[in-house]
Amino acid sequence: MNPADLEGLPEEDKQKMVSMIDNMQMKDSLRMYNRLVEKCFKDCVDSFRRKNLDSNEERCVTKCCEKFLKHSARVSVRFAELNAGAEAMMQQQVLQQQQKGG
Amino acid sequence: MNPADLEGLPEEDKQKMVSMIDNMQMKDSLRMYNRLVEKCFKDCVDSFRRKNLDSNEERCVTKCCEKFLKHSARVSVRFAELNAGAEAMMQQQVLQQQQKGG
Amino acid sequence: MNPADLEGLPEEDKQKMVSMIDNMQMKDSLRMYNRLVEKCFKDCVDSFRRKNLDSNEERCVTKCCEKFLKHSARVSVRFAELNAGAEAMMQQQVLQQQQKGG
Amino acid sequence: MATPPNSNMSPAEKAKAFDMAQLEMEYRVDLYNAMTASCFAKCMDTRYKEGDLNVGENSCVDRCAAKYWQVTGIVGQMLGGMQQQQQQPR
Amino acid sequence: MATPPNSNMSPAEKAKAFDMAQLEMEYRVDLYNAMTASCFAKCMDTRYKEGDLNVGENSCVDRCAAKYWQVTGIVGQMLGGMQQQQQQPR
Amino acid sequence: MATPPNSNMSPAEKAKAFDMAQLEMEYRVDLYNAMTASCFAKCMDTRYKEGDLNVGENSCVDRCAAKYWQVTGIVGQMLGGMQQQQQQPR
Repeated sequence: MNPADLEGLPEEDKQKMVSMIDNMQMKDSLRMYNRLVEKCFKDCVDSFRRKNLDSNEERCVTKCCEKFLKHSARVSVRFAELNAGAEAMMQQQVLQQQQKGG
Repeated sequence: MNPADLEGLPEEDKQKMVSMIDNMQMKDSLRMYNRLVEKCFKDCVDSFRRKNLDSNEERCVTKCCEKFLKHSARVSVRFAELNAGAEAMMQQQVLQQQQKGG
Repeated sequence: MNPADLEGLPEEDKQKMVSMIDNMQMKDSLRMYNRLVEKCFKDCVDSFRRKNLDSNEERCVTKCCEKFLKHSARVSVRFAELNAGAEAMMQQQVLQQQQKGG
Repeated sequence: MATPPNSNMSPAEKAKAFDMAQLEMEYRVDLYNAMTASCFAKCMDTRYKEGDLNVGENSCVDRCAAKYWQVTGIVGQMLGGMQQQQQQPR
Repeated sequence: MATPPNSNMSPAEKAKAFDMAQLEMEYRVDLYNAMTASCFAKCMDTRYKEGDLNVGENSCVDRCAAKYWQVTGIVGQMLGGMQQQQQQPR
Repeated sequence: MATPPNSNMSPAEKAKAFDMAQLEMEYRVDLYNAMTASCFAKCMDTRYKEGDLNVGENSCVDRCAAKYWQVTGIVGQMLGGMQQQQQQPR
């Protein structure tokens, strides 16, 4: 979805689109939060002889979280590049198609 | 949901039902696409010394995808049979109940 | 979401909120049903030389289901306590904030 | 099974019936997907030498689907029984 | 926590408040389900000799729930801190 | 890619276009999340001695993202081919 696509729309539809996107981002953040807790708990906590995290477990959870966020940021950059590459390729194909036709 | 159930509905509701079903099928296809990529990537790609798939990895992904689709088609047939069997059994029970009552 | 929050709302909105909650609970029950079947099948069924469950598999599925439901009920009690504790702590912080301000 | 929406319903009942119909369809799609994934994990050789299912895999899938369905039945009865127990004391 | 819908809101604000209330409930259901699945995996003997939880399993579940909740707190603080960092440069 | 909603559409077409736009966004979010989880599982040391990614992990992530994308392409072509086969006999 290109932001430019929203240009021609009446105000009401633009609002609807924006709030749909907001809602989806909010939902995705909350899901990511839950998945991250699940993952770091799974990898870091294995002993249930006490009811509080010990300092090793706390440190592990902190590092796990930090690492996941850095990893996630890096994948995000690569993902954007791969998407951009795919769109550029598609536009070139359309152009070549038009030149053949013209 | 039996298609016959839609018979008595006003046109507007029928449309709503049809577009609900369309939307759900579309959503399910896109999710299946993502799950299939995830699965075949997990089972077939394990080396990250190059940034392109080698021919073994490509072949594996192709076979994995082919196998999953064939498997999925077979489960689909069995699933339909099991559903049909369950419905036939339920109808018979209703009939027996009615005969007792009459 | 505190039920008291619904007090001031007009009838129409209250209805909307109630049916939203109903729908979510229904959806969650159906998902839990599917997850439970998946889990107990995975843990209990491993042989596919016959097409019917043998008595060991049946017993295992029954115990698995029973155990999961009891476990789930216990987690539910703990979860409610932890939530209540967190809310009490938040209210106390608000109170302390107000006393500082006053 | 949910009553499908029909013309004798009030608007509120009809909206509810649409919601129920949607939940039921989602449940069935979810069940089919879980059965597919579970039987793939139980029956398929994941070295993927071949794209076709061999004889053993084919019969394994058939039995796996049948057994998965039976597990659905057992779990459903237990969940139903539990619900009734919860409702009786009222 | 989200502000629940109330009568002083404009229709657009009210629609937003309903959406937020729904997201928050989904988040809590999701958290409870993840806690249940995680503690089942950590604490339960999955040979299913018994349908009851034994003493060891019961106390394991209690501690597991407490620890899971603490992890939720740590991760929440880190995500919150990160969000603030992103917002400060503006 | 879906046609975004525009002013020349009938109300029904516009509702459909909104639905399609939503599905496409959900698909992309889902793809990004699956790529993130898959490459974390393939590339990261999960003993978490460090919160930073080391050199090996960084280059592994880059290659993993590229390969994941290629798998998306192969699977997409196969699903597309299958769809065409189903449509031709009509």
